[in-house]
Parts: sequence; structure tokens; C-alpha cells
Amino acid sequence: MNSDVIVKTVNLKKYYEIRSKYLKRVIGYVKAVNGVDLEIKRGETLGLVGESGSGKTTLGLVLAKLVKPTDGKYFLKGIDITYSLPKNLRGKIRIVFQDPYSALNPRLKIVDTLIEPLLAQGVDKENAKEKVAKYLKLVGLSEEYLESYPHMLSGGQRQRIMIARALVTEPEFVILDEPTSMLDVSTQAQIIELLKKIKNEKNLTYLFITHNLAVARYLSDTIAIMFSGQIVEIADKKTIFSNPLHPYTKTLLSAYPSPDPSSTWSPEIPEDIDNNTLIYNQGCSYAGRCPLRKDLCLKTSPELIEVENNHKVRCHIYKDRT
Amino acid sequence: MVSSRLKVLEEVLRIKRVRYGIFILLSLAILSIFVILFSPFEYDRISPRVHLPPLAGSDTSWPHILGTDNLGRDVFTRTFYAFALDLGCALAVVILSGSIGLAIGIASSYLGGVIDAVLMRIMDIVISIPGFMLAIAIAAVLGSSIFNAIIAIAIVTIPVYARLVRSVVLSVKESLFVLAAKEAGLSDLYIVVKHVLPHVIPTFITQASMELSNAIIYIAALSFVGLGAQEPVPEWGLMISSARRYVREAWWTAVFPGLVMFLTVLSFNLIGDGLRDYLDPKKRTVIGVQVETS
Amino acid sequence: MMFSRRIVIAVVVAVIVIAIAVPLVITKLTISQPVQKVLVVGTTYDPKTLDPAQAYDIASAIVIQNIYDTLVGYKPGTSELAPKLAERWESNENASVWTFYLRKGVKFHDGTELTADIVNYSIERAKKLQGPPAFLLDVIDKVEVVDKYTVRFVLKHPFSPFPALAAFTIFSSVPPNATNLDEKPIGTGPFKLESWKKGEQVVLVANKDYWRGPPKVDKVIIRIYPDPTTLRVALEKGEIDIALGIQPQDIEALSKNPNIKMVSIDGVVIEWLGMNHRRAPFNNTLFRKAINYAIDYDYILNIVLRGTATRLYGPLPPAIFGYDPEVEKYGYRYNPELAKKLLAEAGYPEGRGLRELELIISSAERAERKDVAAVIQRNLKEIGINIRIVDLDWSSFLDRLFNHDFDMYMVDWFPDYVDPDDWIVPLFTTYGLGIDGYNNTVVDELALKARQLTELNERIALYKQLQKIIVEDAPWAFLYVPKLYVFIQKNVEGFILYPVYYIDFYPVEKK
Amino acid sequence: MARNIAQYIFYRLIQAVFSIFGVIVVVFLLSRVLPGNPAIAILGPKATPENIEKVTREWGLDKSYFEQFLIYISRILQGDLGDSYVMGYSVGRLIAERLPASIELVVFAFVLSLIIGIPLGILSARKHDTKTDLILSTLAVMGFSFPSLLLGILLLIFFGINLGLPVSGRIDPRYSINVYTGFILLDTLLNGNINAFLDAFSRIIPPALTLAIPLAGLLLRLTRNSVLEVMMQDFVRTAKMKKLPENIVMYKHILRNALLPIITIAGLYFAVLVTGDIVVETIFAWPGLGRLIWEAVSLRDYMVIQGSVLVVSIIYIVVNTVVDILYMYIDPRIRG
Repeated sequence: MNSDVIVKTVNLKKYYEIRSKYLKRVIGYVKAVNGVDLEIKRGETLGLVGESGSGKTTLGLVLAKLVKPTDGKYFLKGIDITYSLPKNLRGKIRIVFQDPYSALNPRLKIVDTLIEPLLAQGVDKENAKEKVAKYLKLVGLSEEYLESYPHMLSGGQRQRIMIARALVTEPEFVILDEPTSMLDVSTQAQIIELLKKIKNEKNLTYLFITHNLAVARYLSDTIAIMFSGQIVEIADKKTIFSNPLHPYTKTLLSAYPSPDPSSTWSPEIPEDIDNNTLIYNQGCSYAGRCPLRKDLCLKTSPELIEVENNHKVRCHIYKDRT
Repeated sequence: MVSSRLKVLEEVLRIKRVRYGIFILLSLAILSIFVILFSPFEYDRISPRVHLPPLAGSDTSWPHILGTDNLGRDVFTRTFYAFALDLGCALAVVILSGSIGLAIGIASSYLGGVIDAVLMRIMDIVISIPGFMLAIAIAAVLGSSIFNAIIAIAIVTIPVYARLVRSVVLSVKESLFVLAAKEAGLSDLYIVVKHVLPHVIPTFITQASMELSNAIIYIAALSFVGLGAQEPVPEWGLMISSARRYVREAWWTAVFPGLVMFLTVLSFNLIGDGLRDYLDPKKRTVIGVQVETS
Repeated sequence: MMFSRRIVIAVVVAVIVIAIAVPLVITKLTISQPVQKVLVVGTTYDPKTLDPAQAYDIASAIVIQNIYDTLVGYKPGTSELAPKLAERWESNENASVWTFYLRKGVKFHDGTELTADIVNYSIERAKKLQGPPAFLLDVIDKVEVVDKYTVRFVLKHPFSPFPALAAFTIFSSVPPNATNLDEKPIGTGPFKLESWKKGEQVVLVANKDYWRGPPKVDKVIIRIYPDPTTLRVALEKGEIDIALGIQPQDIEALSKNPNIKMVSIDGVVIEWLGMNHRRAPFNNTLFRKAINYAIDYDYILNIVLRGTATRLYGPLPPAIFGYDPEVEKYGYRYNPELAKKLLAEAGYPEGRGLRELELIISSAERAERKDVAAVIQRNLKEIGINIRIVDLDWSSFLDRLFNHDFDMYMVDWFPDYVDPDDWIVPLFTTYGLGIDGYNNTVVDELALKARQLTELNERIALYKQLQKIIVEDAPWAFLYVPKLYVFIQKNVEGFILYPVYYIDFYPVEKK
Repeated sequence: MARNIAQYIFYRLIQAVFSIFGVIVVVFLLSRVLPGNPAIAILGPKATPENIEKVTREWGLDKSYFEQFLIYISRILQGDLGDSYVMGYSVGRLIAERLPASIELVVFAFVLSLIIGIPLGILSARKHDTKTDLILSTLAVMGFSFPSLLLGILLLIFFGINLGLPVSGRIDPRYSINVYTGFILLDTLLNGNINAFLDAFSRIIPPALTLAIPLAGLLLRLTRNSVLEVMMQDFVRTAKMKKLPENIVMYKHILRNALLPIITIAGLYFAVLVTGDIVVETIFAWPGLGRLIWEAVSLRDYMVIQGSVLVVSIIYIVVNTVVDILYMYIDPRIRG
């Protein structure tokens, strides 16, 4: 195992049970995360891009240790943390949530929210307050905000608080779950800049979850495209943008204002097939929307295969190229 | 910077209904304290001057403001002693059932699984027996005394709180800030105390103020049927029960305790009603009954 | 606009007005008198059973007395005994064997003729059923049928009040082939049962073949008004002809009502404040006397009971033979100063050293008892004795009484037979009920002697002696004797009230 | 969707059966918590040894609690609630005799409260935020806060003393009425006795008003709020824009939607009231179930108390289940 790989997952799965309305029998599963293999190196930012419902937020929660995976393995710095987190690693993985409005308890002062992660680690209150003040400065807020209540702050300020709150435990791996999507455009840019600055200062590793390719492109080193619980394509950002392979990636990029107008991708989407066949068969999860669908796609699910160096794609079309 | 709690209080006090309710309640309370401290009549002081009409003179410098009852006892004094007694008992009921209900609600929502299922089924059963019936059955088994009446009513009203608290906790539990607290590595207990409970309290207090009025009615009704307070204890239900026999000669002995009881109940309903509207203006509510909108 | 404000308000007002006005107008106009001669009797209690072997309460007795006859009755308006099913009776020398000669030609409602065998059967049946009053038959050793119309009771011990006992409802004769007498009674009395709806009413119809001749009304409806206030209203509205169980507080106003007649008589029921002599401080005679002097009897009689009762000074009520008027001179009267002094002598100056004492009562059937208890509570508080009143249901009350689990209690005593023996023996002797734990061997001896004598004057002398001894010991605080009141409409005649609460509808006429 | 409805009904029925079982357990436990020998509690202190022995045998009081419970259940399933040794008669019969009186009173009161509450509620909503609304809302809260103790006494004074109407019982006992339905208003009509009917009618008014006034206050508020909410909804606005006459908008849309909370309240309160408001029935000497319970309490007739709790709870559960199912049929929104 490469020593500078800090986060690694092997076949990570998270299934949710679907129960009947009254008798609560299990009648199926939502496969929110369905076999994800990731490797993130120290100091790297992995952009995880996908539409809503693709399971990217669930993956974030699993990686933040907030949701137990159904199956698979999860390593931090080579230590298996799938089921428990050793004491010395507590606070080393943190997450910043999408919605800074509801992530702050409206009844707690900012200072109380901020010191909570430190209290949880057993730091005494006075030291915690001191440290918190430092981090507040780091995210660009003055100390007077410590005594405020959330309702007095703007969305951007709140998200800064949340970032500070994530950083106070000196994490090595930070999951950013669409941290800017609820903010207005000008604030978005400031937060992105802040995140970038802090990352360089603290040599952090980011998993940056977003549906916005432009933001992903700006902040990430590597980009993974997620669809229906699976990574369908992963490569460094230049490769993704210059040479998208998966039909889904291509669709996403076609919606994204491209610097090269000639590469427009406007395929014909095949006529609909019965949803049930898709749900119950073993085929490719993208088959229903795929313009390049073949019979094989309805029968077997493709593997993630490395087409070029560090460029992996999950599609039958590229099976023969390896 | 203004503390947010003070601000809430200020906003709540701006609601007219709440203001009226508090005004009525405070006036009654002041009268009651005044009566207990300064009334020249002891609540059990009998005299041959029975069934004197309101404002009739007396053998002291004070008149019998609300007249006297069948033993020549001062109705005004007894009515306002009863205010303190009934309110105290109602508070005891609410504190008892509220704290047990709170504990059950939190335990149920937090522990989940079998414990949740068992606790909630028990609550379902208790709630599927009409409350006053069950209170009567329990009080009859325990024996007539005001203390047993309090216990019986408390038992009957536990599920109201337990269910309420459980549903609020479950919804608060789903909120992002609780997830954030969990993410920060805080213990469940800490999260319950620091993050969940403060959000339960307002709904809880609103319910409690409604339940106070229910408890007053229950206590008086139990005493009325002979399962609560005993002579010569000044208690509204008992007073009305005795006065009922003389209602033709001395209507005031029944009507005035009833009126003060009505005002007390009304004030709690006004406060509760206003609080509820303040807390959740979107939810259609009517005093005591919550109708869910889909 | 359908829901204009005016229309809605008009509709609501109209509904309310109609709801109030229509019944008001129409009931005023239209209550028409039913054709039959129906006597409607209002009472506050529901009979528990109509089986004479089971009945041991007034409400049941009132109905049973009119469906059945007992061996012995009362002279009209008195507690003196008179022939009924038995034409006459006699005893042996020491009152241990009693012979009753039955009236001939008495028929049950079903046509069966009354014979000595049936009397024997009725007694045996009641003994076997062991209903609540069956203990009254314990004195009977055996019943002998002498001939068709003569029956002889052999007693276990001499017992001179036996004929008085034979006036109790358990001595009613029942036909041998009857079943379910509880709900479908068949007797020899002036009325037959038509229907009985629990909690609402009992309907009796005249027995045209009654041996004394047919009653003067066709039907008697005994209507139960569990709430005394509504009973009073019903009487004033003319809904009922006779009201039984009017509360003391209503008597004064009703007695002034020109449309209503009041019939009253001194009763034989006594009410007292009992104490548990087995416990301190009640084992101290001085303490008991202090309580006797502390109670404001006049307040209770005049204010609480509004003159509807007379003072009880000793163990016997004035309306019974053997009562000694002297007791009114040596009996206890309200004297708080003396009470305080006696309390101090008893070792509790100003109540110091006393725990809070418990006074148990059962007010379900006598609401005024609560008020009397409240007065006693206050009276005792004024000399320094603190008590707490506990109002129990009747059965728990009896439970605690007979388990001697009380400090003080208030209760009344209905005699089972009208003879001083039924006050002195059960209440004051060690071979009686022994509720209080009062123990005086002189009383025990004299009471036993008195029940064996057949000579009336000798007995009266003994009872006078007994009263004096008992009052001196102050086992209780003697409270009062409620008067009996019955209110009837002006057009109802022939109603006779007995001191023993024997309610006879037979002679009642409706004009 | 049909499958969903069937499933829902099935689920509600299972729930109801479970609740009834639970109630039986609670009542059984209450009966065994009584101090002393349960046989004496059942029979009263004057019980004879034979009776105690009989009751002990019948109820299996010498066996384990589990066996006692089985005996108890099997007796209840046979409709046997035991005998009241205090009042005589079987408990089942006592309850059956009293129940119609309570139901009649409650139905009457409920209709009365609908007549008062709903039109005023609609008026209040239509005039919302005006003086009329304010006055009506205030009256509603006051009405709801009226303890039946006070209201009953006031109406007793007003009807009984001021108006001089008979205020106790169901009917003048001089009218002999053949019982067909147990409901006196119907029976008097079936007997063709109009005077008796009017007498019964005048007697039901005061207790029914005592029950109806608080309920009317509640209904007023509830109708007002739900009509108001519906009035704000899109489809009503659409209907208004389509220039449908206002009355049709009112009836077709608003009332239909306003009906839902009324049914909920009906379910909640009707069942509570069927217990016969104990206080009201005591004040007006109304010979219903509430009165029976009051009598049983003052006599400590535990068998009757237990039986009544059981019967009333089962009625309550059944009514609520029916209301829930009805509710689903009426409100298409919750069918999904």
C-alpha cells in the first residue's frame, strides 16, 4: 500500500431497507452506495461529482463515520476504521455540511457550538475557548462573533463557523458536502477561496462533494463521477475534462460550458424501457439513460476498469480497449 | 447583545391572549395570597350565620364578600384558599406526569427498538381508556384522598407527554445540528441534554399549561364525586359538591367557587392557546387538541 | 350570501330560544293526569334486592313491606307491636319458647294459602340463604309446626324482644315454589310487583285479593331520585305524591309550602361519635368526657340539621320504652371551658402531646354527616384536638369499623327490632358488636338480665339503670336522633308515619 | 390504492384488537391490586363464607395470576362481566340498561353543538380578523374553558329554578312508556305520546347544553381554523377566479374540507362523552352510565367500576377505529 494514500475504501456499500407502509416488512433496498473503491492521497482534493440522488452525500456520511456501511472496508492511514475509530484518530476525519442554516443549533451561542468537538475530546473549557478563537480568526471572523447566536449571522458567516468547527480538532481528512450550494454566488467564491487557502496552510486532504463541475474543477485534483451509488469514472481533472469516457460524464460535460465548442455531445437518448427491467436485472445502472446502450448493458453490470493511467471508467464500451 | 431567551419572552408577552391569561391568573393569585395572609376568617371557621348572601356583614370588620356557606364559613376565603390548593395540586400532577412522560418520551425515542415499541404500546393502551374513567378507577382502588387523586390523574396524563416528547425528539433528532453534534463526537447523553431537550421544552411547556387546566378540572371532578379532597379542606369540587344540596337557597356557595375555577382554567387555556400559535402558526390547533394537517 | 352574519346569528338564537321555550310552554300546558289512581313515590335510594331473606337496607325494606307481610306488625303510627300474619302470640315463662297463631285464609299473590309449614319453610330458607340479615335468626334453635295455623319458635336462650324481632322483613313468608324472589317477589301483601328498573323505578300494582281488602290506589310507582335536590324539585312540581328521603336542609322551606303536607315523627335511629377505647388517648375516660363537652350540639342541631333532629343524651332514643327523661339532666352539654379543663386533667393540656386523630365517616347515604363532621373537627380544634376527616364508602367504612382500625367514627344505628335490647346489647356489651372496645361488666350483666325478663316494668327499671351507668362512662359522644319526615301532596290522604321507618302504602288514598 | 386501503383497515383493526387486549390487562391488574382478598373486594365486607368460596371458585382466585387472567379473558369473551353483589344483578345487565340513556344524551348534545358551533365557525372564518371574529373566538375559548361543574350548576339554577322546568331524570314517571329502543325521545314518539315526548325533550335540554357548550366552543374554533386554511388554498382561489358563485365555493370545497377536523373531534369527544360525563349525569340525575359509575364509586362496587371501564374503553376504541377509517375515505390525501 502506498504510504501517502491517506483514505482508502474497498467495495464500500450502504443499503437502506424499504419497508411496507403498515406491517413494516422489508420489501427491497435502496442501494445508496453500491461498491465504492476510492484512494485519496495526502494533500489531494478529490472532487466527487454527481446528480442529486446519486449517493454522494451518503458516501460522505459513511466516510465521516456518521453512517455505518453495510459492507466493505474503510481505511484511514492504513488502519481499518470500518467499524470503530481508534481513540487517537478521533477528530481526524471531519465533515462540513451543505446547509449552514440548520447545521447550527439556534439555541446555542457560537462559542458553545465551536467548542463542542473539543469538549468531546476531553479538552477543558478554557483551553477550548482559546483555541476556538484562533480558528475563528483563521476563517476570517472576528472574536466578537463568539457570543452571537446563529440567527444573527449570514449564510456565509455560518458556513465559516462550520468550517472553523471542523478544523478545531486538527483533522487530516475533511469531507466537504456541497459546502457552498446554499449560499449566494459572491459568498460561494469567498468560501471556496477560504477552503483552498486553508488546505494549503494545513496540508489537508479534501473530499469535495458537489454537483457543480465548475467548482469541482477549480478546487479538485482528481474528479470522480458518481451515478446511482457507483463511481462511473475517475481521473485527474485535466483528463476528465479533456477526455471524458463514460456516456454519463459526457452528458454532464455537455451541460457544462466547454472551452472547446467542437466537442459538443448531443446524443439521441433511446426510447424508454420498462423501469422494472432495469431495477430487477443485473445490468448497468446507467443503461436506462444511455444512448450507447447494447444488449450486454442490460445483462451484466460493468466493472470499473483502468483505461489509461489513473483513468478508470465503468462502461462496457471500453472493455476491449485494455 | 440581547439574549435570545429574553426576546422570546418579550414576543410571547406581546400575544394578547397570553397577556390576558397571565393578567387573570396573577389577579387571582394576588387575591389568593392576600386572602391566605390577611383574611380574618379561617377557612374552617364555622359560625351560626349560615347562607348569608354575598356582601353580608359579619361579626368581624370584614364583610362576607361572597357570603357564607351551610356552616357559616366564608365563601370568599374558602374559594381563594381553594385556588392555592387546586393550583398546587394541578402543578403537582403536571410535574409528576410531565417528568415521567418526559423521561419515557426521551427513553423511547432514543433507545428505539423493542423498548420504544413496548413503552409506546403501553402508552397507547393507557390513552385508549378515557382519562377520567381510568382516573376514577385508580383513585377508587387507592382510596379517597387528595394525594391519591393527584397520583391517579398523573398516571392518566403521562402518555400525553410521552407521545409529544417522543415525536418532538424524533424530529429534532433528524435535524442537521444534531447530526453535526454527533459528528463532533459528542455522547448521546450530552446531545440529548444540550441539543434535543431545549427544543422539546417550548412544546412541553405549552402542553403543560393546557394540562394544568385539565388537571384542575380533573381534581375538582374527582373531589366532586367523592374521590378527592375531604371536608373541611377548601377545594372547588368538594365545595360545589356540598353546595349543590343548597343551590336553591344559596346559589353563591356553588357559583363563586365555580366561577373562580372557570377563570383559572380559562387563563391557562388562553396562555396555552397563545403559546401554541406562537410556536407553530402553521399547525392548525385548537385548545387541547392537535389536528394534524397532511 | 347564505352565511351572512345576521342570518347565522338569527338561526343560532332561534335554535336556543326554541330549545328553551318550546318545552317550557308545552310542559306548562300539557301535563295531563293519567287516568288510573297512581301513587308516585319519590325516594333517594334504589332497592338492592326484593328478597326478604336478603334485604337489609331501608330502600329494599320499603318495597318488601308492601309486597310481603311479616308475622307481627305495628299499631298505626307507633312502635308498639300489633298482629299481622299472626293473630296473636305467647311465650313460656322465661321467654325462650314463642308460639304464634296464624291468621286463616291468607293467600299469596299466586294463590297459595299461608300455613305454618310455609312460615317454617320461609325461616329455614332464610337461614339457609345466609343473606345479610340472617344473623337475626341465630337466636332461633328450631321451628316447630304445631298444626296448620300454629307455629312454635324454640330459642337458644331466653329472649323477650322476640315478637319485636318478628316484625322484621326477614320474617316475611314466601311461597315454597317461588324462584328468583330477588327480582320477582311473590308475597301476601297489599301490592304485587309489576316491574323494577334498577336505578329508575319500581312499579307495584294493587293486590285486589288482599286479606285486609284491596288497597285504595291502583298502582304505586316508587321512583328513584338519587339526587335529593331533584327529589325536592320533583315534589314541588307535583311529579311525585310522596317524597321519602328529603334532606334536612330542604325541610324548612318545604314545611312552608302550602301545597305540601309535612308528616313527621321522632325516630328511633341514633347518631353518635364513636371512639376506639383500645387506643390512647381514648382509653382515658377524662379524654372522652372532654370530647363530650367540646361539641357544640346546639349548632349541629339548629344550624346543620336545622331542627330536624333531637338531641341524644344517652344510649336510647326518646321514642322507645325504657328511655329515662332524667338523662337530659345528667347528660353532656356544650361546655368548652370544662372540656379544656378535662383535657388538661387527662394529660393533654391544650392538646399538647396528641397526635392528629382520624375521624372516619361514610357520607354517601347521609350527606349532612360530612357537615356534622366538619363542625366536630372545628369544635375539637378549638380545645386543641386536631382531627382529620376521612370519608369512606360504606363497605370500607364497615371494614375498618369491624377490624377496629379507627380512632373515631360517626355512624347511625337502625334497630333491627324495636326494643331497648337492640341498642344496649349490640352497642355496649362485650357480647355485642364490640366496635368501640367498651368494657363494663356491670353493663354486661344488667343487659343480659333485662332480655330474660318478661315483666315490662322490671325491664324498664333495668334500662334506666343502664343508661345512667353508660352515660357516666362516656363511651361515645352522643349526638342526635334524626326525626322522620315525609312530605306528601295535599290530595294524598291516609298516610301514616311510623317511628321505625315502616312505610305502608296500603291505607293511602289519592283524592 | 385499493390494496393500500385494505392494508390500512387491516392494520387499524389489528391495532384496535391489541388496544382492547391491553385494556383488559389493565383492568385485570387494577382488580388484583385491590387491598385484601379480591373476593371480599368483589363481595363487600359482609360476604358470607359460602359466597366467598363461590366467587373464589368462579374466578379462580386461588390459582396463579396467569390462570386467573385466562379465566378472566374467557369470561369476558363470553360477555360475562361478573355480578355486582352490591347492587344485585349482573354488571353486563346494569351497563346495558344505562348505556342507551348516555348515548341519547351524547347524540343530542353533539347535534346541539354542531348546530351552534359550525355556522358560527364559518361566520368567524369569513369575517376573520374583524370584531365579529374576535368576539366569536373569545366566546369559543370561554365556552371551552367552562368546567361542567359550573355550567351544570348554572343551568340547573336557570332551568330548574328560574324557569321552573323539571331538571332531573329522563321523563316524568307518571308516563308509562313501552320501551322499544331504550332512547326515550324515540320511544315516546313510537308510543304516540306527544306529551311524554315533550316532557322528555325538556329534560334532556339542560344536561345536553352542559355537554354541548364547551364542545360548541371547540367546534367553532376548529371550523374557523380549517375553513380559513382551506380558503387560503389554491383551488378555492381558482374556484373563485372561475367566478363560481360564492355559495357553491363555500359548500363544495370549504365545507368538505372543514368536515375532516369535525370528524376527528367527533371521534375523540363522542367516545369520551359516551362514558356519560360523570359530573353532568350526577348533577342532572341522568340515569346513564356516568351516573352508574358515580353510584358504583360511592358504593365502592368494584365489579361495576371495572366493567364500566372495560365497556367504555372498548366503545372508545371501536369509535376511534371507525373514525380513522372513515377519515381515510373522506380525505383522499391520506390514502396514498
